[in-house]
Amino acid sequence: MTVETVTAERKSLFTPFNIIAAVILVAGLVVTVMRFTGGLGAVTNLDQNNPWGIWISFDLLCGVALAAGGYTTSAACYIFGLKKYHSGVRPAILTAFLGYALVVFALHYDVGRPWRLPYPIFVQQGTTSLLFEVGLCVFLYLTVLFVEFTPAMFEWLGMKKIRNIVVKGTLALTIMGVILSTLHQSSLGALFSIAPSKLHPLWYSPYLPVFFFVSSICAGMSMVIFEGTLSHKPMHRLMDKEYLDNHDGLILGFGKATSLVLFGYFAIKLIGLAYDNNWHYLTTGWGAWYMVEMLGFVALPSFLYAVGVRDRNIPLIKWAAGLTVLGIVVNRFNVSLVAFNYFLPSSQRYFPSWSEITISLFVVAIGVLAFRFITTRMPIFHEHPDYKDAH
Amino acid sequence: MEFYTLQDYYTFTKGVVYLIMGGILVGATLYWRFLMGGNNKDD
Amino acid sequence: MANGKQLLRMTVIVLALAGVLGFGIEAMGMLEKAADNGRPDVIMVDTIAKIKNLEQSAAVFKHDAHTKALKDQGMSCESCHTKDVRGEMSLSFKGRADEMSAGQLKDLYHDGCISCHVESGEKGFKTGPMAGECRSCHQAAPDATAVREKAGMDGALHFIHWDSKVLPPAQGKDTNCATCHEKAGEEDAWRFDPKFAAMPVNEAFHAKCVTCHQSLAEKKAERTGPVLCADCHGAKEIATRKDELAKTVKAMGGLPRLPRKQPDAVLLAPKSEKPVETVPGMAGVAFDHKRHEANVDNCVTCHTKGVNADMDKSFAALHDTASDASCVGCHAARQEQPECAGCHAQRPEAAALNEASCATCHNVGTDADERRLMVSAPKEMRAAVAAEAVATRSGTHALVAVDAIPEFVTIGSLSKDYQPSKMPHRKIVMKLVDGVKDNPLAAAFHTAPESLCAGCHHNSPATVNPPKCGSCHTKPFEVDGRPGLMAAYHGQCMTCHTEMKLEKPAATDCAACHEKKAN
Amino acid sequence: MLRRTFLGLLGAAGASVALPRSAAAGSKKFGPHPDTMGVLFDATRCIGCRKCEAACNEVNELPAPDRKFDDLSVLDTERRTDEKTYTVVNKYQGMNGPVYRKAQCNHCLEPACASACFVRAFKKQPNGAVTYDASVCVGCRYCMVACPFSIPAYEYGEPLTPRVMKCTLCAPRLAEGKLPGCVERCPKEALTFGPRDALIEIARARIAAFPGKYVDHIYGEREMGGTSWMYISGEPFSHIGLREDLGTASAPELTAGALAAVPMVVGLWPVLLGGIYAVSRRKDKVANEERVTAVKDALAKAAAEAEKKLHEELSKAETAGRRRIEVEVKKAVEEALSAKDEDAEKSEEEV
Repeated sequence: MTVETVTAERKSLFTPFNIIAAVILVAGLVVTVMRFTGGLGAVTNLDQNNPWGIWISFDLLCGVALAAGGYTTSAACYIFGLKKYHSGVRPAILTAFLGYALVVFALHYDVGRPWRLPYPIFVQQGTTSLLFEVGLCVFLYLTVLFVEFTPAMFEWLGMKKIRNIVVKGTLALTIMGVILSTLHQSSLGALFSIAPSKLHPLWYSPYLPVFFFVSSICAGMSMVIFEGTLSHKPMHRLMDKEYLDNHDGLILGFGKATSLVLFGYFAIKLIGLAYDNNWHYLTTGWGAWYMVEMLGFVALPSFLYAVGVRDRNIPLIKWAAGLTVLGIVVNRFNVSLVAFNYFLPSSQRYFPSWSEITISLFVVAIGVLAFRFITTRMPIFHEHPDYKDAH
Repeated sequence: MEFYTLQDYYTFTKGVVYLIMGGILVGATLYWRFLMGGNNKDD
Repeated sequence: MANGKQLLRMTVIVLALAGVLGFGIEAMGMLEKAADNGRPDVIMVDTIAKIKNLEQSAAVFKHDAHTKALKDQGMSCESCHTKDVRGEMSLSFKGRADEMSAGQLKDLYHDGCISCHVESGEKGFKTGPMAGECRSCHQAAPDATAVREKAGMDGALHFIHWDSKVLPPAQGKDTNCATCHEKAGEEDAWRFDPKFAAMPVNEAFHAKCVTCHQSLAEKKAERTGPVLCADCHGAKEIATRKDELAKTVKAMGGLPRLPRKQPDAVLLAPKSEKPVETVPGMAGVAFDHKRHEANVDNCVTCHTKGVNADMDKSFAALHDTASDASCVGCHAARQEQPECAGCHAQRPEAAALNEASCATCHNVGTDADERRLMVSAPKEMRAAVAAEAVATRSGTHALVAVDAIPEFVTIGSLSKDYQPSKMPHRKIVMKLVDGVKDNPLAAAFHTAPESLCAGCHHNSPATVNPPKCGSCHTKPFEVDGRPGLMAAYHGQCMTCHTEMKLEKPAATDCAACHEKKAN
Repeated sequence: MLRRTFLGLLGAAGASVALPRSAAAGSKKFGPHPDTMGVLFDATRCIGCRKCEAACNEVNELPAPDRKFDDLSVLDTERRTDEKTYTVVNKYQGMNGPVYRKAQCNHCLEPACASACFVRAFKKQPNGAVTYDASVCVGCRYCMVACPFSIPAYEYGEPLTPRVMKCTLCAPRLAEGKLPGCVERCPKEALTFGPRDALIEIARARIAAFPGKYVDHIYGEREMGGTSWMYISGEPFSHIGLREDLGTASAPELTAGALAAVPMVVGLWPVLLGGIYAVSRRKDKVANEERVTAVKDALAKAAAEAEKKLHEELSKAETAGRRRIEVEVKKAVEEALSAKDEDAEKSEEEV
């Protein structure tokens, strides 16, 4: 199968996809050079009031949230014993691994001295910082994800023994993954709990960590559905019968679960609103935007999921997944950019520069390319013939 | 040990707690194996 | 259930709407604020609100607009307000009675307003809303809001009333007080007259003033007062009136005293019918009533409860620094005017109430026996004693001889980056003198000729040879609250300049006082 | 089930976030170090001469400004601290003319930057200064996000060695027994340097001496848990660019709840998830066993039924066979009896 794929690639080297990817990569490399010669000031619109831009909002916050599919899927399969989702685990783990790897990669652009990224863990530990917690968890979780991903690699490389050793640790790895994810997903929200005066009260809440964690579950599962849909077309030939047979079942099951979790998310957001008595803000412009987020990107997809599951309407579920993913992006942007520094005059607010967007696209493009590289070579969407029924 | 800021106090206590957390993860794995590894066919 | 495509379309629509709402709402917020033009004549008609919840928002009624329209259309106040048997105009809307149901009130206003609008419309005039145009009157967000200043009967306004020939003296009297104050000698009968007892004060005033002004206008009297809301309650109108009256008063050479037989001087000291054995602890105060009359807006500035009510003569009431109605409070307020504030604002020890200042007022009856006798002395004697004490006050400020004031003082003890400052000392003192020399209050309180010196040379006995500043202001940046020498000089000069509203030199214009050293 | 359990537990963790606000950490209190120094800024004294800015620039050897320090037109636009300026004076329109306010690091008693820093680059020193150590700084700029006063600035122009820049309270000068540069240069002693406790006393005394001149509040006495740099003013503080909505909870208190939930997750999640795993496996096993038994039962039942049926069939067949035989026998017997009746009767009895 591998051989076939490679020849197919060679035939169509100048596909629109490849051309766009190439353009983004070249532009990204140019900006990279600018970043590391001219400093952050040369390529970003960041300033003294707005120290975090889209590299944090999109690449870090959204990246981590959307990579939550890894722990949700593996937990569902290995801990809750929902074996029918087994075929969805590997793509989800791979997406998560690439997602986190790219988060770390993107951080090299954003932090001032990227080679010091290990400092918080190995040199001087700022244990009171939520960022320390995030950093430690991301570091550990990236390792866990890598180990979880290795069986596919070892199967591809034909290293049976080591593959079997790793597979034995699946349960421990999965539990580890859930713990670490719980911690850093919620801590990303808690990052902002230190700045109640800077974040608009509608988005600031002592429950921020809970909001981030619960919404990451929605994001992860929706991303599994959404990403499955995206990869379905170009990767169809790589998918084996088991994957395809189970795919609709997975979508229905995940759709149902996501609908329920979104409902819960909506409920706790409502509680947060009541807890801080922020009702009066709802009539302001900020309130309108908050309602758009809550109704358009939480309540609506929850309902669409429910309808889709009841009617076994797979396309509707896929749309709902897309909407949820967009909603999580909107939420992370709201917390970290839109409602952050809300009191500043518009002239002092941040808007990303082209080069910042370029780097974000660059990172995404690398992710897509790596995903394609790996899925076309390793047993991700299909089971390795040697390990049939191995679960 | 005397602390003059909450910050220093937390740095110390959190440091200890982080070490304990590492211990818990290792300990939980070992204990799980001990618990599940018995001869109880009843499971 | 519904199929996917329909739901998708709905989603798109909802999202689009939400988006438009989100971004448009701020513009909408601004729209709400736009119509905030305060008018003194806006009356929100919400009479029914006292009986039950309103179905509609209160009706916005612009009284002056109606008064003018009626005048233009040759109609009178009687279109809306009836006159009673005495010929006095009722202030409530024609036909209104106390015991009316909500429905009756609604009909009364609707019929009254709309029929009139229709009639004047038929006559070809620009008219108001008709039946069916509910929102034109019942506005949830009123296009105009009520902003009313207090009408304020000040001394000058009072004067043009009691001095007016249009209002003749009452029979057998010299004054026309009775025109308004129905019981002569009880001038604030306003509030105590049973006729007005049940009325809120503002209605009582309207019933008195507006009906009188209106009747005078109808009688085509030589002169009358305003009937439009804005003329008494509009900020602009009040300012214009005050300006004009001030000119008149100035032309007359000051406001004449009110012909009310009030005393010229009063002895503020304990009083008793019977002779007392114990000696009161504090010397009495000779109060120059006449002078104070000229310095306040009207009698109730001090007689807050009305001129016939007993005044609160407690220590606390008369020495309350925070109250404009107390002696000390009012004097303290005078210290805020620029001529005084230069010294007083930065010296807490020069604040109105300090131990040294007691004797400035409390100086009648320094002899204990005299004080004891005064307690039971007849009113006339007390007034005479007070008048005598008042008469001894010079009213002009005692000053140090100009020659004794050093002309220049060179401050150079700490010059480092700058040349020594050659301070025009005499010029500065003379500026202070200018501010106080005609001020009887200052004259009374600045007891010694050197008092003015203490404005700067504080914390030492007032003398023409004060100690050097550096003898107290030694080390800079000490935490005992006493500034170092440089900060003391800068603080003294700059604060005084700011408080006296002297714009030059600017506090940051260093070279204006001391040139920068060239190097 | 999984999610709801998560929600429940995390909800409990979240609720604890709101609890530890008043007391610092449980019953423990951490006052400022007795040697904590500070500066009191008196807005009624400041004249906006920018001498403090000049002094700061000099003693910290910062780059020369774009416009000279004696150019006071700079004050017309509001500025903030940046990587070349540790302190700025801003002009505000007060009720009676302009009012000036100096901005710089407030040297919080519980610094948000220190609380936020994941390499402990910031440290509240016993003498009150919040110092920064560039040798460990990664450049994540979380300190800038965390600072409620928006003070730390970043060298965005430095490609490889950017630092976070902020006022140091002139910690090196304090060590030499000197005053902070800005304080020393203030011509009006609008700045007073001293032990923080003493500064609060001074501020109280000034407010008491001139009740009409000052707003009765010392900004920084309690804001964000208290700061070393404090302000008194004749204008409401929000009019001179100081936010009055910061609250009194210090940064470590704000994050304490979220941080406290971390070890709980580590402690309980393995138990919870392991439990769920065990339960779901046991369920599977039970279900499996039940299935096996059911199949066995079904098989047994089927077998039994088949046997029964067979048996019935057999017996039926037997009866039928027997009957047929009987019939045959009868026939034969009848045939025989027709010949010999008595013999036939005997033979029947024998059967």
